[in-house]
Amino acid sequence: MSVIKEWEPKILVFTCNWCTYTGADLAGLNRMKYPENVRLVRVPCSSRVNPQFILRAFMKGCDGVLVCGCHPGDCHYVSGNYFTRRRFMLMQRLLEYNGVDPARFQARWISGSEAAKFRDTMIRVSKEIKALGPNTKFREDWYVKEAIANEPSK
Amino acid sequence: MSRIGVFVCHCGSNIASGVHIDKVVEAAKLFPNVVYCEDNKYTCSEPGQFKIKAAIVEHRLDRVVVCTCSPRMHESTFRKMLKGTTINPYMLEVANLREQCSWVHTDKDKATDKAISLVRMAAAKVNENTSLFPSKIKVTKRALVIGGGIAGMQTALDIADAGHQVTLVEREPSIGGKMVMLDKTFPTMDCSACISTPKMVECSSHPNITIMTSSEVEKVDGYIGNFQAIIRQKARYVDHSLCKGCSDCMDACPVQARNNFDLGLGKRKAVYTLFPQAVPNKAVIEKKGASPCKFNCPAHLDAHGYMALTGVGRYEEALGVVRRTTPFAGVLGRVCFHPCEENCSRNKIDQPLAIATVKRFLADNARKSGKLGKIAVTAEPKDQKIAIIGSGPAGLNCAYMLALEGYKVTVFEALPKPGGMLKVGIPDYRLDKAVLAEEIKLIEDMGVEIKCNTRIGKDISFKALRGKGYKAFFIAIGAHTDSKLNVPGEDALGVVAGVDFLRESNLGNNPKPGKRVIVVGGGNVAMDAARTALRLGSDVTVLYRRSEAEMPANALEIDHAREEGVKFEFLAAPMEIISENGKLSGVKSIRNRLGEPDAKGRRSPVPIPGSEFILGVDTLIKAIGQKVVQEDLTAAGFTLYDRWGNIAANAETKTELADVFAGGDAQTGPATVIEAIAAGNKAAKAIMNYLEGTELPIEPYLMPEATVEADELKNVPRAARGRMPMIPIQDRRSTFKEAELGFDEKTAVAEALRCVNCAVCSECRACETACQSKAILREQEDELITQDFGAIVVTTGYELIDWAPLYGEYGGGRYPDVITGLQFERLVNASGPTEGHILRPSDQTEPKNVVIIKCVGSRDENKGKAYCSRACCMYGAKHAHQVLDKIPDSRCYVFYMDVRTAGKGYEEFYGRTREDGAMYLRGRVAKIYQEGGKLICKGEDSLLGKAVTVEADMVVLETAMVPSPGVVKLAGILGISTDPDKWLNEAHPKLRPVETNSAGIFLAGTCQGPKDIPDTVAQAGAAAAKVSALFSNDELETNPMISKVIDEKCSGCGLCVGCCPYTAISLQEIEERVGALRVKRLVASVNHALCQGCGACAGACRPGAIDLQGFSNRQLLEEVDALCL
Amino acid sequence: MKYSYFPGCAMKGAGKAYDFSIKYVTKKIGMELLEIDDWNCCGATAAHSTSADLALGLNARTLALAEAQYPDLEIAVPCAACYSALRSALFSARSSKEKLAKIQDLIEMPYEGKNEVISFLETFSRPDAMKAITENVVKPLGGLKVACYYGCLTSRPAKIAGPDDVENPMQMDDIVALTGAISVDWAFKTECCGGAHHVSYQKGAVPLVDRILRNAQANGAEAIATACPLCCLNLDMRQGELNKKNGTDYNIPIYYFTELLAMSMGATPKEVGVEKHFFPALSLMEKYLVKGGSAV
Amino acid sequence: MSQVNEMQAQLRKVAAELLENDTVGYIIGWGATRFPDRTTPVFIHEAKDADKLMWNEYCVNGLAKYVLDDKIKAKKIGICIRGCDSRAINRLIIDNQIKRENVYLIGLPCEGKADKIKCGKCAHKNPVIHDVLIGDLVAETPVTDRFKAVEDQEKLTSDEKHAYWKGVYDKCIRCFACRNVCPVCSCKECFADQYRVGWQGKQNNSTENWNYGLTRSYHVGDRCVECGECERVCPMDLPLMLQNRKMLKDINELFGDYECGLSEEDRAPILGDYDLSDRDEFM
Repeated sequence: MSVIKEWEPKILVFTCNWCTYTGADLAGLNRMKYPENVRLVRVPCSSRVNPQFILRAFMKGCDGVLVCGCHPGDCHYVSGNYFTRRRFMLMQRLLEYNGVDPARFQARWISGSEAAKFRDTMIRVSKEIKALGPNTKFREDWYVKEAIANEPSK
Repeated sequence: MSRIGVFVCHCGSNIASGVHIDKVVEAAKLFPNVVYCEDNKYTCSEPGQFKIKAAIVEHRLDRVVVCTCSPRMHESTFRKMLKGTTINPYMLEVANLREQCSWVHTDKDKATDKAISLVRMAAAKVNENTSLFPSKIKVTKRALVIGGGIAGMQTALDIADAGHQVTLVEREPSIGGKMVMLDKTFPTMDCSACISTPKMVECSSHPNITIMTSSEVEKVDGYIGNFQAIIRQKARYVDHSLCKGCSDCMDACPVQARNNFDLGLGKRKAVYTLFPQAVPNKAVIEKKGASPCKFNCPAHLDAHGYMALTGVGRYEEALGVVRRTTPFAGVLGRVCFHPCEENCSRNKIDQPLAIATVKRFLADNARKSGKLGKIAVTAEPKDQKIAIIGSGPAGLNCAYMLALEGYKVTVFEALPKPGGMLKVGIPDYRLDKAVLAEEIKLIEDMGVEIKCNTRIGKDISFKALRGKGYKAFFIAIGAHTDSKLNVPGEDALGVVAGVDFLRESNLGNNPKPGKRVIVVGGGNVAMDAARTALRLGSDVTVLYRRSEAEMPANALEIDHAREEGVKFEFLAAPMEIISENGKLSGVKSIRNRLGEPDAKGRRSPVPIPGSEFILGVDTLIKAIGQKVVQEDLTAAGFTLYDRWGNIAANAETKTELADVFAGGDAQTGPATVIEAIAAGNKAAKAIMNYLEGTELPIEPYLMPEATVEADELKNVPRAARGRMPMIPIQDRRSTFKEAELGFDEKTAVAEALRCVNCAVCSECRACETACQSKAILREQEDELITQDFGAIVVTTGYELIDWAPLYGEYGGGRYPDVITGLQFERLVNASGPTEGHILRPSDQTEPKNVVIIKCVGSRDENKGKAYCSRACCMYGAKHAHQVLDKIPDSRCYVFYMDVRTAGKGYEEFYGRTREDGAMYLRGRVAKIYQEGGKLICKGEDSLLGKAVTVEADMVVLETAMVPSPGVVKLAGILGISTDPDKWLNEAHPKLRPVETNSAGIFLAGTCQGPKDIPDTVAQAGAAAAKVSALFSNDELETNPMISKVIDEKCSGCGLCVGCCPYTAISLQEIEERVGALRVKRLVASVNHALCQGCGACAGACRPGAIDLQGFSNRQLLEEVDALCL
Repeated sequence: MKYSYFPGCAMKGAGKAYDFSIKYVTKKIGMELLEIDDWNCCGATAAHSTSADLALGLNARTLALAEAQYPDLEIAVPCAACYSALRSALFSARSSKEKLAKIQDLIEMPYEGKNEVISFLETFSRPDAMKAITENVVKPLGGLKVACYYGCLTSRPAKIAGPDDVENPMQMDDIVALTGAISVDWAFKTECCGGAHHVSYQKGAVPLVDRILRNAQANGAEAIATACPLCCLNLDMRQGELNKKNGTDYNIPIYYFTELLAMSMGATPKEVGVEKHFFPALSLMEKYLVKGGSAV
Repeated sequence: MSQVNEMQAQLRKVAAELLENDTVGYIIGWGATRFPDRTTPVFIHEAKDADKLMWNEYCVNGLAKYVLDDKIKAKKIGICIRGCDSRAINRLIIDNQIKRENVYLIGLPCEGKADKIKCGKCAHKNPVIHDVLIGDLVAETPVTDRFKAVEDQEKLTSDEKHAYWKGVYDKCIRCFACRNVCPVCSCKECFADQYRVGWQGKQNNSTENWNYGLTRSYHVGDRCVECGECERVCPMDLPLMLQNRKMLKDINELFGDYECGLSEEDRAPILGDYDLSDRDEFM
């Protein structure tokens, strides 16, 4: 019944309600096309994103995570994205230090009017992550697989 | 177990054509807790909504997922729908299958997979939703309008007309803003003032409007309906409840200040109203502080004040200003070391004002014209008697100040003549003693008794004086004995002290120092002694142990001494006095070199071994410092000295004896006349406080120093300092005639007019005298007013870009006839500096050729701003029209990039201007330079493709609008945002143009972006309507999707407090049980009215103790998990 | 005050007076100039109009030599054209790593783009130099009205040229003011004099000189001070010709600003080469040197 | 050694006085164990017991966190602090966990203890804050290799890094000793205990361990006082400071020189603050 499908990555994009989510909606209004493998999670502000969500996503099988918000200075909540900037600059480095490819976790500022930037970013990130292949690092099911593969009986 | 209903929308074919709806429905049915799923053609429609409601009842649903378009579109629709059901409106999630799925993907199968995933995420999230309930807040029905331009006035009037209270805050002393500065308004050419001044009057007379001018908003706390603002009412130095707006003060004011309202094209007084029709029509005084001359004067003489009055020929008043502090105008004008001049701001561009010499002129002029007069004592006579020991400048000034207050003062002087060091220390060639005598007589005439030849300790004692009823004593005996050289042979005959030598000379005892005189020392006494000896016919050499640079004497004194023939031996110090038969014959000296700097930075002399040399000498005058004569006081029963041998008294001149005060050289060691005068004045205040039991300030009222930077003076015309005329050099060498002659009237006035008015107000206090309602409040201070408001409207307007630093090619502000459009408005305005005649600022002639350049700073990303300033095309056309209309035979060239005339009647106006003869050249001007009285404009005509050169008489730059200065600070105070150009951000460019993202704060006019008057007024009306709508409620519902603290988890670390942009989080104490005890600890707490629900706190909290309702950690983690499935 | 020194070819020819006066002034104020050994021509206009690489290479070589010989010193350059050429090379060396690599390749020498290239307007307007100059002025040029002419290459292109204002530079004005002369405010401080076009395209170049002289005259200048041998030459040699042709009455001697400095420090006009100018420049100086001595 | 003994004598004397005159309710310090090369934290309540306090090279344990256990705070707590403890105390004050007036700090300049790993990169041997100082201040030696190990680790390839940390987290038994001992882990309820919210799963595998370990270093990273206690107590000898110091290194590079707990008025935690001029990599 099932056809062998080409592997598609799972990409999680946290978007702030006021800029990037609006930009994504605008991309839709303009019928811009981008890969199906990105899924948006709407949050009021990029500063709402707790860095632990990112770890959670990788553990549970995401292949790439993106955090998007308003450009610095344009935050709907005045200063939220300045916190975002600090948190994820540090988180990104920490992840890289732990062996996660830097392309797998990124952050971008995309405003409500930057539909094209949203589309281009999605296309680019999707392409990069597809090129990297499935994330195997610190991923729950992968370790299970690995464990099964290494079982002596097999 | 929750019961979730999933409703999948076709959105006509919008979703259905990109996604297999049936597959989505089938998949959704299998998600955990989903008990019902159906699809729908148009879910948002009436029947669609009805179906959901029916399903809720039928399937006992407790939460709903709607899979439709963007939640930004219809989330609120479905929330409203749920209000009519058993489900809480917040038990809803929307899966965005249209904008973020069907419209953006091409592969229908893949899009379907994604859609299923999106629905799964929404279902997982909604499973964790909780019911949320808004709370209510009260509304204070008073509006704060910030900025009193046309936008602010219109907003205030519209809100006030709706029956609500309004406070209109304006930074300037009058409301009116930029519009009242304009002449005519395009395209109708009606008079700007004629249509805006009635609005100003209406505002001031409206019962619901309170106008606060000269005010700024300092702080705003609170939230929609409940703001609390602190407004700074800046000091205006005029009591507006008394001021009648009569302009007497302005007539009296001698200061010519820059007229900011005329953009520097004209002058106004330091006390002023912004313009004739100002509202409120009350005077204000511009004070930037104390001018440096006054600030740095030890006695804080109002130097700026008497300079200003001298400049306008009001010499008597000017002298009166000096006499507020001291009667010694003539003395100080001659001998003061004038720290005022050292600190004069003109030092930064050329030379300082000759302040002392002008003061001397005031005294000399009064004397010559017989107007020295008497100093009136207006105070009630008082009974207390005060004794002053010593008639030097400190003692006499103290007597003067006390006499002014009506006290009975007796001054006891040991020497035969009064005056102290003024009399016996300063030689006649520096100070004509007749001047001194006359100024002392002024004091005597006020009732002060001076008893000469009366020595303390010998003729009188404190005990005896107390017995005679003296209530207080001021010891000001000066420092009249010399410091020792401490070298062998110092006691030889012929070695005299500088002070003794000068005293002998000054008392007319004609000392005979002999042929060869050596003066040891480098201070002013040394210079006085040297020049005195020179005049007595001696050959004088000054021996100083350091180099000239270290000499403490005034440079001018040294120069004068040298001119007159005094010789100098620097870096030499006496080692031994050689005498023959007890009579001085020579002095053995040694050469020094300069060693390391000491604590004060002066390099100390180090003797060079073997460099001894001997000079023959008849008289050696030692002038290396003076000391207080203690013997007399000790004899009189006073024994309190400090370790330098000076009288021990504190900075307020108090000694340890309650009724004894001390000051001047006797207390500080040798210092200057002006310092002695300052001490005398302080003592007088201290004595009055002692006698009356008051605690008035000892120091005179003094504001912080008003410093002027060199940059601010770059356009001040350079003018040389007045030259001091002197008697011929041969007379200086041989006679004791006063060497300096002083200024004549012309020089003095010219000198006074060089003043750059650092503090603007000169504190001459002429206005105080002139004001009949006694409305001047010289010492007024800023006042902070706190008031509650329900809404705030920001209407802070614009400013013109500071083009000068950006456009060097247009002269960078160096050419006076290159002006801005707003300056042109003032020129052409009948109430402007030229009464409506278009005249060149440089020479007040009528320009024939006028060039107008548009887009200066606008649409010029490299130099100015990227945006279009919108109004310039039209007022550019207006200016061209006015030039052609007002100046016969004139020509007007307009350089433009585009002509943008979108507005009713605008294009027609532009057309008429061209018909008037305005020549529109499409291109920019690349350079303007001055040649032969013309401004040569080199530009291009891009339509012809040729370079063009226009010789203009005047150039008008239509410069860009930029936000009013301080708007960024205000935005910070209000918690609203600005765009990169610092214009305030509206909530939505189309749908919420006058709202900000902070609820309850609105915008109108150019603070939001460049616009013309009609648009501004329209926005003002809109903002007022929003405020009125808000005020139509007594209570408001708040957004329940806000942060919430779980107390048990919160450790009170406060990380979230700093993350909150709305100061909604604070640490509050809670009580907890620990074992059997109750203990208190801090936890975070959220103010539900302030919180806007951004979640920055929730993103930061380590244990998740603060969580955002509606986007909780649990919800988002579930969403992430669902995404990964 | 120590710099490595790139004299440039003009200093050995047309700009001798500039050379003499710089040597005189630097010696007086204790500024040490260490000439770069084996320096080469900057290529002037000829090089960059032939090949960009040629211009780059020529100048990079000199810069590389300076870097090797005097690694801690800035490179002081008298001629405005040399200055511009050297700074352009420095600018491209610093623009990117690839560019630097290309340059190293081109000159086959190590080069890192470290040492700054500065003009003598810059060296003399630094505080210590200004102080030393003030101390050494013994014959102030009391009241001589000078138009300071910077030419285009000391201020343009703004990114490459020095730190002063592009439209209204003040460095030379400030330096000249130290001599007791008065610098007039005028509008052609940085307009082009025509440069090398005076050789190849006189018709276009001469009017450029005309307008500079006209504006200086209109603003009351008695003399023009320059900081470039070519500017000096162009302004100097065309005056008589213009007067004859157009009936103008230009009488504005042209000096190097360093000549004015040197003379105010006691150099005789001849010592610094004032008599070498085309347009008579001696008498004005003699007048002011006498007058200046007694004034102030 | 004699100096140390002098300090010990002085410490006991001071402690006795403090208890005698009721300045403090009790004193937290180090006391003897059965082993000569070990000490244990002790709580001295009475002056007569002051002689139980020890001061020698085996006083290794960090004591700062014990003050949190006193919820009632009836009396001032006396506590012996070295440089590392003093920074921890400061950090606890900044984080509102204790009030300065509730503690009495007995400062003990420390030349480093027997645990060379813990003390190897110590930049503050002297207590940065104290109420009384025992002995004399010692000379500080600048630390040049603070981030050396981190830099070495950074040089590895992505896969090598992963392999290294996977090895580390395979060993982790999630005993939470590192958290329990950490003076800046001051949460009321650690994220790692909140299974219901979903921050942390219950399985013991390297994924969950990694989630715990990485989150822990992120949580303490901008407050870490570098006392090295976490590493000291780890029963599996995991290189925990290597993870913590990575955060510190990045903070130092991105936001300026940063050492936590040097004063009571320290900077806000880096993650609780921002600067408009912070570097922007997300354009």
